[in-house]
Amino acid sequence: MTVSDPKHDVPEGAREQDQITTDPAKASERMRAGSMTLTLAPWVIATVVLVFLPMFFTNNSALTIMNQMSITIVFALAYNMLLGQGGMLSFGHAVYAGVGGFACMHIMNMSDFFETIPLVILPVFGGLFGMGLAMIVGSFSTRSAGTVFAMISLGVGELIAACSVIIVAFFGGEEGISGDRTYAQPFFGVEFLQQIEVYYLTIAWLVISAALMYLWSRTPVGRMANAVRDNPERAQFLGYSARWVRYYSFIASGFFAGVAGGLFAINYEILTEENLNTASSGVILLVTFLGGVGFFFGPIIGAIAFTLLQTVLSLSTELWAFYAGTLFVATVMFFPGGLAGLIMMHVPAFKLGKASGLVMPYIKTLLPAAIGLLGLAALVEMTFHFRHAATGDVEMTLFWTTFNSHEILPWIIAGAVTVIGLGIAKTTAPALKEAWNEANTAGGAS
Amino acid sequence: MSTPALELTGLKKSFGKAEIIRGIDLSIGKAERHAIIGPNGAGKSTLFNLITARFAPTAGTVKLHGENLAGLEPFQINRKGLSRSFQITNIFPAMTVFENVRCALLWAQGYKYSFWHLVNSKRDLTEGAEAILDQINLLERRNLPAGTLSYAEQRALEIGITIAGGADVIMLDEPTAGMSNTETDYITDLILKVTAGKTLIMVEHDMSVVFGLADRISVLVYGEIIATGAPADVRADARVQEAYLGAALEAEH
Amino acid sequence: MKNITKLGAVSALSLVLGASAAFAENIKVAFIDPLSGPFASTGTNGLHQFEFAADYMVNEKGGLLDGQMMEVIGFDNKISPKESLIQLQVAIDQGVRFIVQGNSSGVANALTEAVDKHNRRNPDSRVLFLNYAAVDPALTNDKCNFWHFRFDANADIKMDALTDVIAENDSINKVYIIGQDYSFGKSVSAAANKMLGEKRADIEIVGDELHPIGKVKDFTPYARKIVASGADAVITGNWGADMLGLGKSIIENGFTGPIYTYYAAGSGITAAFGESGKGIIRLVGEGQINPPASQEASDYYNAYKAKYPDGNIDQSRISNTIGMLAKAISEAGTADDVVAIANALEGMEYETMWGGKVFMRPQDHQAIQDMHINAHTNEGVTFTYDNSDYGVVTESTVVMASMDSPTTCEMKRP
Amino acid sequence: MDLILVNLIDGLVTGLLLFMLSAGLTLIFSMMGVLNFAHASFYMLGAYFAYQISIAVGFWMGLLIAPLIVGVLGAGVERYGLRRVHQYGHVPELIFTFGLALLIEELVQFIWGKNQMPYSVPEVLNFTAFAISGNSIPAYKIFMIFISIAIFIGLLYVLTKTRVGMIIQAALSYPRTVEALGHNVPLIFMGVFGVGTALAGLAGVIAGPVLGTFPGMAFVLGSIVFVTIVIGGLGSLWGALVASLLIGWITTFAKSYNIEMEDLLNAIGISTPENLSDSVFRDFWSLTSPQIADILPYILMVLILIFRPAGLFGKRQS
Repeated sequence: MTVSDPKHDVPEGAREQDQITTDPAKASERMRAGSMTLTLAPWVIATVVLVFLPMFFTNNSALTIMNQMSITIVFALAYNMLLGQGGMLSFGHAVYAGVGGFACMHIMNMSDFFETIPLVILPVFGGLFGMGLAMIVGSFSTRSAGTVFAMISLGVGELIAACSVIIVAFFGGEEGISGDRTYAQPFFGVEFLQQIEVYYLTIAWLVISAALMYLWSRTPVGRMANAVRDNPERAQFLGYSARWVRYYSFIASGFFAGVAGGLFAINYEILTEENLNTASSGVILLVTFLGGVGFFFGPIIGAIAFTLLQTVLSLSTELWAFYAGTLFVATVMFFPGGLAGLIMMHVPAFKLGKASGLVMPYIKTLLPAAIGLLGLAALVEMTFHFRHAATGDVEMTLFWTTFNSHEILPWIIAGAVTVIGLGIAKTTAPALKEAWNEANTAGGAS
Repeated sequence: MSTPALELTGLKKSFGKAEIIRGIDLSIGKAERHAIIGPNGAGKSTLFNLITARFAPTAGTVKLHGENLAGLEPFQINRKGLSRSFQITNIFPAMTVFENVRCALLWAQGYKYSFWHLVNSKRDLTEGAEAILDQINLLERRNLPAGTLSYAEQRALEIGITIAGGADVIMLDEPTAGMSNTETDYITDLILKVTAGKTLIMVEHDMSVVFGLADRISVLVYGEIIATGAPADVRADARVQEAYLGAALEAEH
Repeated sequence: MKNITKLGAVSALSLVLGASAAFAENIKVAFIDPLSGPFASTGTNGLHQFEFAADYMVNEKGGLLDGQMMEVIGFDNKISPKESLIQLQVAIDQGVRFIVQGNSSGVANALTEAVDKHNRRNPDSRVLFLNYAAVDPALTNDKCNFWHFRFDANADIKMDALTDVIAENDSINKVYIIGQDYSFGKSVSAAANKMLGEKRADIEIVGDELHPIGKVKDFTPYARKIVASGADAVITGNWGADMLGLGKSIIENGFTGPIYTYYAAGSGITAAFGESGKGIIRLVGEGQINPPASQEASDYYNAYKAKYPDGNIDQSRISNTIGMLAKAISEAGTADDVVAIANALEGMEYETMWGGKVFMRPQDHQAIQDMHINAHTNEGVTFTYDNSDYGVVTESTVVMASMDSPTTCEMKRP
Repeated sequence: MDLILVNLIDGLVTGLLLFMLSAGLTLIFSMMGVLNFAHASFYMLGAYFAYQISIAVGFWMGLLIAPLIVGVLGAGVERYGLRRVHQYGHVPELIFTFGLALLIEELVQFIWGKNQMPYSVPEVLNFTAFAISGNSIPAYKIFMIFISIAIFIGLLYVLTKTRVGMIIQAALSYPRTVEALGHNVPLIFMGVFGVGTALAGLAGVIAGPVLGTFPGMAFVLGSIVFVTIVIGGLGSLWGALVASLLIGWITTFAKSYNIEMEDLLNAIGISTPENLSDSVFRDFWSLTSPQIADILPYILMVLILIFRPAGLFGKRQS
């Protein structure tokens, strides 16, 4: 029996949701009345924040990292058009961004043409080339979703990545293709010599692309992408060809991936094999899933978190990839909604006005847990140092403290911190759970 | 005689060696309410799936308004004005009730694969969807995820989705299966209301629904139609009696 | 919601960046090479050698100028050009003026262009790029610039030395050339073809091919072809797992002639070849390890082994890099004006403890030095590699190799 | 002619090794619907464990114990990881194994470092079995062939002749029915996962000494195992065998013979453009078969997916 009464079958979370919106008419009114302000506000705030961020982070490396974040965000959002909105799992999406980027580099090197266009429109060309490739590949890969699509994407990804070292004329072999963005026509006198100028170009494209991708999800074909993801058969009987809906999503995703590639070309002025290879494709899958595929802003959070891990954490520890991998596996296992899902879990509590009741229990549980985890990380770092550091090299620095990893005391301290931290977290966890249930139940004390 | 809405000639379907549909000829006129009944395993759902190109027939043709449907994909058939529901509830459970209906309106209202329209700002879509929701009495559930509706509500929603596109041939596969009596009455009224003036083909087990709704009835047994006619005639048919009685006896053993 | 996250993230970011910019006194050298991922062992080894060289040769002798210490900071580029450029930017923001890098010519190409552009666009924070191991000849030819100095011999120079030795060996009549399918592998092949043709036109090149880099699981089919071709010697520029896989496979499948290589030592490769490579594996490189060239070199090596018992000094050019940089800073009298330091480096002659001297050719910033052909063996080895019984012993030496080799470099000076 | 024979043997070794990996993977897929991205990581773990054991008690004990440990680990991953993720659907499952593959690589580096391990062929097998016109065939390769064939026969026997095999076969096609018959399907899943990973571990044990034991060894092999089972048809043991051998021979022969694109194109009547070095297609014209040998399986897979999505021997489509 496949059909049972859903009322008795709903998972815990869904039922809670059910309870808080028992008055649908009211909810819909709320939504309709506030729809314009509700949808516009985050965009305006995000734009303002992005515009003023460089006032706080003046150095070039912070700008470089923020540029990298923006590029990853555009790429991850494009990827989520497939994975999250279209239900297509791709293992080779880097090639669309890469090909778009390579095309931009070639345009940069066509000095006669490049001199006549302002740099700001270069990403459009990246997008068009990414889209062109997606049109070719999509014509046979989007016929079915699921494993067949995933495997074709893997195969095509490997093929094009392998071509990057073979087809030297286009991909430049192992050293890639490089160029100079400053040869473009100055844009209102700006030549994009400085990192800050590139930053504003990048965020402009970030906001435009993100907005366009958001609006795409509100168009008929964008809505049907969701429908086809959830139930391709039903969509077929509504007059839509599941294949064509997938194909259009794929092309659009290829376009924005290409835009991300174009932004990459502008920022780094070089494209290499790494822009195409399967590792890059894997990273974007990781980023998107970490952020959460179920929400539009999920990939944004994922891209920010991952870029920070990759560039900042790797400055402090060699084991950054180990931590990133652990975080990723833990996310898949415990929070399949990703970081965005974690955040959105709190929306019901906010709507009920009970979120404040969660603050103290959170502090009581999460703070010791975080300290315990840091202690655990310290143990990991010390083990690593003990095993792999040079034999004479017994000193290590951790959390701004330098100590001898071959003495027993630091081990005791780290061990104790771990045990105590996690211990406290464990004892306070039931209280948090209770508070959570309370905060998500309508009525009652409030 | 005008062209029938749906015409089946010599339709056959085999899975491997098992012949499930063994040659069906059936003609259903415009605005007719036609019910297909028969014991379990007679091939009713298979017949539905053949008509809507979910399966390809082994032999025979299906004509919609005189047009041969051979080689067409389900979505193409749908665009020609044939819409169906499923035996197992087949909606978009993660979307809201409103979204479910709106998706069903998109193609019919000519939005096709467009990406230059925003669905939220289209008054015709919103109003159209709300009108349908009103018809199926789900306006109050408008913003709930469809998966959280009760079973009867989900079936009503599915009927709403099926009729939303404005198709003039509606096929319903056991719309009242698994429902209580009150729910069945509710759905029956609903079907009567929303299919007024349209051709309706339905598979149904509940005889009271069948006899209450259908203009004509076909009885399908082991892949063949053994009788077609007005409810009273079919009820009186000896072979039908035998088939049903036999099946009932078998089921008891 | 997302804005709050972003704010928090970026403030965390500035905290980290700010924290590491605390020490201003030291002369900072940024080591940008892989410290994680598949090539991490090479990178980590290099970093240790740089740190040790800076301590041993500069800091323990009282530092430079008025007692400034030299500090080597490791930046993990994950062997990615993109990450390298990010780390370059971070390093420059931390006040670094000297960049050292060596693994992957692709990264070196990206870095040298980025450094050139940066110095053009930001005259206030110019940096020098000291390349200690990326040997793509283009870097000191078509792609040369004033800010780039190469302390390793480039692929052509090494091939020049190798082919000198091959030319003198009358028992070699057939040569097989095999390499990785990318710029370096191709330049090795081109140089070998050209130079063998010039020096021993009678040598037949029985095979010349490229295989995908880092992707070959099993080299057996290649080994079969080499054995079947009847080659007397093999030349390969392979490195890392590709070197080990190819070498082991060739030997296993019955090849007994010499295999001339660039990078078949250290990083576990020497230990893995062990007995099977004896009498077969030859390497070309600068810096004589065995027998030790000088007492100073022995002391240096012993001190290094005392600190890093598992380490090898397989890149003696690293100490040359630090030594020459220190000398240039002293001569220029400044650690900030990189133009003055670059001018001091140009044309510098440096007596190296590893024997002979190093001359930084001003036309193209290519170091000219003695090239040694070494054999993989366990006889007469003072300093072994990988804590095995094996190491490399110098068999022959080409003094100041390719001193007069042409260059296409058109150096633009600021 | 001699070289053809030598290549046949080499290709057989490669193919059979691939089969040991793909057999487990295809069994796991057909039962649980999971494409296990971490499968090659268990292969790597097998090699590392065997190396560690071989230091202490020698190669043969490693051959025996390492696959067992890997199998137990695999079963543990199924029990405590995959089963948990299973409730979220197939995509998260796939992504979980993807993350697991990353994590295992990091763990291996954490424990053993980043260098290649000196894990080598045991002395007893370190000799040349025979030589064909100067090309020696190491005895170890013959040993590898024997082990793989023994495994194949064993698998075939277990699956077709034993009760457990019958249940597994039934569970492949009708998991619900099997469950209804009172068999503990989760336990069967765990068992199959354990056995599949143990097979991968065994492949690692015997491949480690010849292909190298290093942290990248899983990545190098990872996706090609997928390609194999997709070509062979998901869920088909015979398909896995045929596809493995096919890939083994195709790649071996493509590497051994320099077939040039120019000759090929000329042969079908397309003449070389006059100024080839200026042409944008110059790289295409100068392609040689060894250059593309390792991507041939991917080309094959894409073609098969386009024209026969169920694979060579597959019955159902994903």
